[in-house]
Amino acid sequence: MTEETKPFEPVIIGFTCNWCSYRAADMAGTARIKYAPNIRLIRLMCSGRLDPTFVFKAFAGGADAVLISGCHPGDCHYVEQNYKAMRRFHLLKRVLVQMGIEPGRLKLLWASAAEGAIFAAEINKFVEEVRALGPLNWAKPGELVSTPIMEEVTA
Amino acid sequence: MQRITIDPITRLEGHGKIEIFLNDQGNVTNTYFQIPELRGFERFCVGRPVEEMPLLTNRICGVCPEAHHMAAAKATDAVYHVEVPRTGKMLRELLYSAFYATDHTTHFYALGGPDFIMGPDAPVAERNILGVIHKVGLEIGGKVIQMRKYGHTVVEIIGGRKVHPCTSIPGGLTKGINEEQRKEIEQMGRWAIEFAQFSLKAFSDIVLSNKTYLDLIVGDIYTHKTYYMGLVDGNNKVNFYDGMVRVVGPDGKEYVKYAPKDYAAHIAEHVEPWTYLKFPYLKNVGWKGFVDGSDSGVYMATPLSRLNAADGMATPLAQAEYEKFYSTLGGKPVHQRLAIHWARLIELLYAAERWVELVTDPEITSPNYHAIPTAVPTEGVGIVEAPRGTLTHHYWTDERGVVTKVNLIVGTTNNYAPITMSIKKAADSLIKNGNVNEGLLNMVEMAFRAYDPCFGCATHSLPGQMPLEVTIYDAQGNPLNVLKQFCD
Amino acid sequence: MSKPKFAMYWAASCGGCEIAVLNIHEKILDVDANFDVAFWPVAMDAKYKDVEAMEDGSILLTLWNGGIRNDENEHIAHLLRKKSKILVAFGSCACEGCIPGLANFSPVNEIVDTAFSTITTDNPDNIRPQSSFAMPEGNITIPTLYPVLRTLDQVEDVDYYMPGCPPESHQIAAVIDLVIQVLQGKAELPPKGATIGAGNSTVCDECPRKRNVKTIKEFGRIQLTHADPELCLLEQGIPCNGPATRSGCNARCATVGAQCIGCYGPAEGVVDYGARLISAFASVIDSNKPDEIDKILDGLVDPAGQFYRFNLAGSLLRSSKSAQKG
Amino acid sequence: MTERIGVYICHCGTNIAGVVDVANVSKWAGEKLADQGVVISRDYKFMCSSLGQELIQKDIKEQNLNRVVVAACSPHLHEKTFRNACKGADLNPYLCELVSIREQDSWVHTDKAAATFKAKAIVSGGVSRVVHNEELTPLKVPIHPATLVVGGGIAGIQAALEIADAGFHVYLVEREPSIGGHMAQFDKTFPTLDCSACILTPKMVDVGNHPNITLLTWSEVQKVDGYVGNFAVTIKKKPRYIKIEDCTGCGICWEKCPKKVLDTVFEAGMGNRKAVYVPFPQAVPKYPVIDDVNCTYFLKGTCKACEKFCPTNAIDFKQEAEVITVEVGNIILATGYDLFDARRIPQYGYARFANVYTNLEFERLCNAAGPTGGNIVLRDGKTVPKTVGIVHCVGSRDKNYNAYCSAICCMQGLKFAHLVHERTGAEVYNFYIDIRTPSKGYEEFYNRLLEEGTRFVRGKVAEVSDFARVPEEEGKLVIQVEDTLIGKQRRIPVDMVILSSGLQSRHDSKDVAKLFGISCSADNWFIERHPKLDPVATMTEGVFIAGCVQGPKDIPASVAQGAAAAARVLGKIQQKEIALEPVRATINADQCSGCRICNNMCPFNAILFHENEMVSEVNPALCQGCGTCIAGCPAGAISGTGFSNDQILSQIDGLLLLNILKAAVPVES
Repeated sequence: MTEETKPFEPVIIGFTCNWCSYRAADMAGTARIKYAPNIRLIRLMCSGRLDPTFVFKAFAGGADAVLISGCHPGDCHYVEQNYKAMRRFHLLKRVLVQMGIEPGRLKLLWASAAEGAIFAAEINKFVEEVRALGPLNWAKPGELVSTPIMEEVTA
Repeated sequence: MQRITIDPITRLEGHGKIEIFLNDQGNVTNTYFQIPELRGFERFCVGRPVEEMPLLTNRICGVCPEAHHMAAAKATDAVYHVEVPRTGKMLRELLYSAFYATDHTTHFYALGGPDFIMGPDAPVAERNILGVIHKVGLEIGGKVIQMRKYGHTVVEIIGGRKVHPCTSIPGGLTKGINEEQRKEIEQMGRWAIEFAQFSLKAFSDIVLSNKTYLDLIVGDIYTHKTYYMGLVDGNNKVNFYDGMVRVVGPDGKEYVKYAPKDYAAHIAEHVEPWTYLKFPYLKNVGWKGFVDGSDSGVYMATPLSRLNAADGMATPLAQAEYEKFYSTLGGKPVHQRLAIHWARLIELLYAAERWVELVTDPEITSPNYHAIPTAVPTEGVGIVEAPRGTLTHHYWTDERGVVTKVNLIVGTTNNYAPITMSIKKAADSLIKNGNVNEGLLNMVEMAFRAYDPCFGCATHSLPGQMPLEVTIYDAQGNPLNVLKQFCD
Repeated sequence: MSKPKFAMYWAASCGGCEIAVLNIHEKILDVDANFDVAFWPVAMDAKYKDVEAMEDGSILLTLWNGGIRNDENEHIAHLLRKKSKILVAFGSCACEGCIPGLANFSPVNEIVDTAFSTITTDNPDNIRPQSSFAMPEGNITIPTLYPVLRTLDQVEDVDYYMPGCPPESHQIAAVIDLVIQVLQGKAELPPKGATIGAGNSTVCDECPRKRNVKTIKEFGRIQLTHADPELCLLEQGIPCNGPATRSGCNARCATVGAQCIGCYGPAEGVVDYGARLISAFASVIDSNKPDEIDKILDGLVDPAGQFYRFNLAGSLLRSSKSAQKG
Repeated sequence: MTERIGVYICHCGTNIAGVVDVANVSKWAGEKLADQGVVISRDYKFMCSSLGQELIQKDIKEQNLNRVVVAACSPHLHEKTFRNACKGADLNPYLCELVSIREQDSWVHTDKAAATFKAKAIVSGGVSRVVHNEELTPLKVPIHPATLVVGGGIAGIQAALEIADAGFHVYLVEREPSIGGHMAQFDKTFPTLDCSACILTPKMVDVGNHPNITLLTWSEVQKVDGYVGNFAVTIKKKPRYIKIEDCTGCGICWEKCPKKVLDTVFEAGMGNRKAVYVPFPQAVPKYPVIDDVNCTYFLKGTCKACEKFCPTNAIDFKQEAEVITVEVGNIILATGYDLFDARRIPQYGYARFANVYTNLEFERLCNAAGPTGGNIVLRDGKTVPKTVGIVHCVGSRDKNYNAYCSAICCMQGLKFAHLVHERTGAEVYNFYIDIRTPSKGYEEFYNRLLEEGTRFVRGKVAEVSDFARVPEEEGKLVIQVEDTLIGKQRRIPVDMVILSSGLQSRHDSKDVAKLFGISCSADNWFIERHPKLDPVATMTEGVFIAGCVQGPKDIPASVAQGAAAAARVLGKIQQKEIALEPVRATINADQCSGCRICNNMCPFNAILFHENEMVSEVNPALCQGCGTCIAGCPAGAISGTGFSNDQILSQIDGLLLLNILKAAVPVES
């Protein structure tokens, strides 16, 4: 295992909405705007579909951070559902802190279908912020043992 | 050196064990009674809204959740500096009295009583509720079940649930009772009084009239001249729900009387590295180890302690029994542990009388059962008498009423030292030059039962009530005998 | 022929589950009539060795209550699994950790430290209990606490779950009836892994309170509110866990004016109980302005405690990972 | 396991293969994901090419695959392509998952190792997800041929006529006693200056007589149930107190009615009407309305003059409101605008100085059918103004009121200037910020005005006062303004001031939007589906908008939108049925506790609550599939097709399968 010698590369799971932020990612692509490879996106129809379970699942599965992203307030394809995502985000953050997960590991990003460049820039910024936080440390405060997924892969 | 492991709960039951060490002559040098677990309420209650404490601390013990519910509720009242309206107080105490009657009944008939009714020498198999039924008559069984049912019904009506009541909140309760419910509760209460009198009669017929049993009670094995603690009302009468904490010395004279909020000035808890449970003692007397006498801070908190610590009972019938109790046993204080059983029955009667007294108060059905707190929450202590001893809850909160610190001194804990002493004494007197007297088992068992220790409570950390199983191994590790007890 | 064997055991629990079983009163006789009680510490005398001696699978039904707090609890869980055909996680502790599971918020050493440094603790040498301690007379030992409290199914394979703190007596009676009917061939056992003795909706389903479309402008505290006895508590801003909590208790607490605290755990198929409440509460907050939303959320003084009161040991983030599947 | 999954990695020429080691990814997926059901994993130059698609179809048949994952470009580009390919091989299209390793990987990353590693994660995510995909079929719903048009202004009239002429039924709802809207109040229309009434009235009459139009004036929509193709609309017909079947509209009743009432609606407060009235002579329908708030009989219980004199006994004081329900397939909202209330800008003196007028007041003032018969005079009713000031952008282009441009004020101001000049010869000042004359013939009209000698002062008027500093200001209204062209403060005394009050959304537009399940912009104009490409549709299927309800516009634009909306509706009607994406939420009634948390979570009114069963239900045709209620249901009783919890949670697992090697380098395999 040479992991120890490698620099820490955060793994980030990003949830995007079908209409704005996912298209922003597409836009970044078609415009060939480069950004850090640490993020892996999941497409939802709307940021309102974001169930906190998904965020917990990502952290529990070994993600170092989670990005939630949707249409700008007022531009939601489904009228106002991104506001619900926003409300959940605010409560979610508070719970994560109580669970011993730094608030900096959860980010909410509004991106319109046209904002590929902004999307890319924000991801780069986020990756650096998470890199600075270091790996999600399960030792505090729960002292929970390490994730089983490791065996799955090495096996 | 020989070692006897009295493993009250084998690895299987796993809730505590006793180690007895003998010297080369085969006489007892030391005994250890260990409590093996910690759940950590003091830690994880921090950060919770204080109004949840009566619900969270319920889960310390499923045998007497009512006690924790009440102590917690009173602590939260204090935290909010709110005065519970009269009706609110009465409803809580009514629930509590019914619970007391139930709990004492269970203990006397299922656990403690058999020792006397059947006699200590009766085979273990017969020393149980069934044995009692056979001896006293079938209807007694029905009565006991009836009593338990009634008690649970009252708890359910006022507390909302049979186990883990949920209605007490800072400032009172979430609901009151209506006339219909009041009638039902009154009728059950009147029945409870008769039942209590019946029980006392049975006790005096079968036990007091029997010289052997009486000698057993007053015998020296079970005597410790310790301090005694109990909650008393304005007239220094026994009270379970409210009042001042009064401590009398081995001489029976008042040693100190303090308001719940001052408990920390008087109580400290000694720590031993070989158990998870702490040993409370009187701070200003000091910890002198597992010894009795007026120089040792060890005190007891049981029905007997409450009677010793008070000047009498607040209800007429119970008061009469109280006087009979002391005249029979030769005045205050009574140091003999087995007298706890009798004291328990006197409390049963008081609880039933108080039950009726409260439920017949014209204000009991008033809608004025809750006062909305207006002061900024800070810190508060709540003390009630749990059946197994004085129960103290102490919370600190921030200005939002979120708990920042918790201290709990739970019923049975008070008696951890005395129990340990009783074990040692029983061992001392019955293990001579390496010969383990068979009687040891019964004696230890009876000592335990007298205290009715509930280790679910005891450590607010231990799982469940403890099935006290004592196994004595000889030097080769072969089990000699087995005995057990549990508290509900 | 001999009757099938029944067992009940407590681990890290308060004993309330045992009381709940005793509270089925005369029904307990049915148990006696249809089962041999092979092992039930609270009710009768049987020993570890007796159970070890039984052949595997010889106990038909074991009701297990209590979480797994130390090595001893786990040891017995494995033993009883081996000996039992049907192992039921009985009560909130066994199913999801219950209140003791809140300990999973903090490292175990913090828990011990707190207990041994309270204001009344006289502990000048800052002593901590040792799982093995050398006394002049010899070594004496006590079990070792685990870093986290685990649910039964995090250490052993569980056949059925029976939620509740404690399970309601009428539900216990119903389950006993079911098992007896199965024995008499009059009924089928539910599929493995099923939750028994509970509904598959949530508490609101049984709650008598009136309810409307929900919007929350402010969260309140039950002791500080003049709560309308007829109206849904959550609509009055009082954080009630009823909407996310499995039905089966007849909405006891809400019926007597107290908010549901969630002892029956998550509804059928829910992955993370707390997540359901986070999402539901947040969704009905009546504001689209970040700072106003935060102001409203300030009224919820202990979100994690509120949402995971009984379920922390079963949550995605605070359950024991080594036991967590996928 | 029963899954037989095929994985297809696209090179996209060098677009993907240039950065991602596609062969490696394909090999890895075939080996490492076999335990998840991957039975074949290929890479190919262009998966989207017909050859590529045939490759997939061949495998589906020969390997009898029951799931397909394609790793290529964005689903927004080729999801349909590959789904159809699967369909072609008799595999339900929704069992195919397209994951993007181009837009989200090869095109945005340079480090080949990292990109290849990420591609594996993405593929792995797709595989874990597709296992939980379900067979789906699009929902088809029939379209009811009738249409509801709300608002009887020019936009609504136009829309109604277009559809009715095409042979389909229209219900036209108008809350005033007559259709016509604002246009009916105008005198002339810019830039052609033809008489507003002359071009509008014929259309109104057509509407009144059209066999395919049910005209419901003095009526309001109360409730809208249903969804595209099948709306049930509840309409309240307010009592007219006139038996229209008997009324001939002869006019005797309003002649005889003793009660004069100030007409603040049609006459904009410039004139009176009777308690029983038609708003204006050419009103459609011709039947009057008894205004029960002012009618003496309703106030005192006596009078009944109208009843006495009515030759056909058409008066009925007992008449009550009637509620009817109509079924329609589509809805067009053309509810127009409100005028900005000039009182909000006190320094302009409206309602303080008699001779400060709003644009609408002035329209009536110079209208031949208006209170002065078209004579432009001061409030005293005789004095003809010698100088008139027209203030533009009142309440528009002003962050204190409405930031937007009201679009019509410039041309309207020019029109007024022309009319004043023409009829009184008075000297006219236009105070403007910018003159905007974008449409056909507008600039020419502006030039014409310049030639007519109208004065233009470029500057925002600071104040209108009656405080005279110099003798010639005595008895005049003084307009204080900075002339930004000469950079000077100026005080211009005038006899009359006309305020070009801007347009703003109807005071109740938010409620109307909620009623019809559509959304409003920050200024409460209704939001169109797309500002350029879909200007008259809304996010709600089957609900269209036309005219000023969508934003300020002039008559030609409103008419155009009315016609456009009609065209869209006709298109739908001709389709007879409409297919909806099967991404939908459904509530498990057993598990639903009726807590009602989801009830206000749906902006499309797709969630209804059954009071007696105490459960909520999702209407699949109304549901747009956003999934917000699924995420919000505390009981986990709501599930969603297409984006189910299982699909997403598994995809998370899949994406993190490799998380052990957090360093973004490839796994050697």
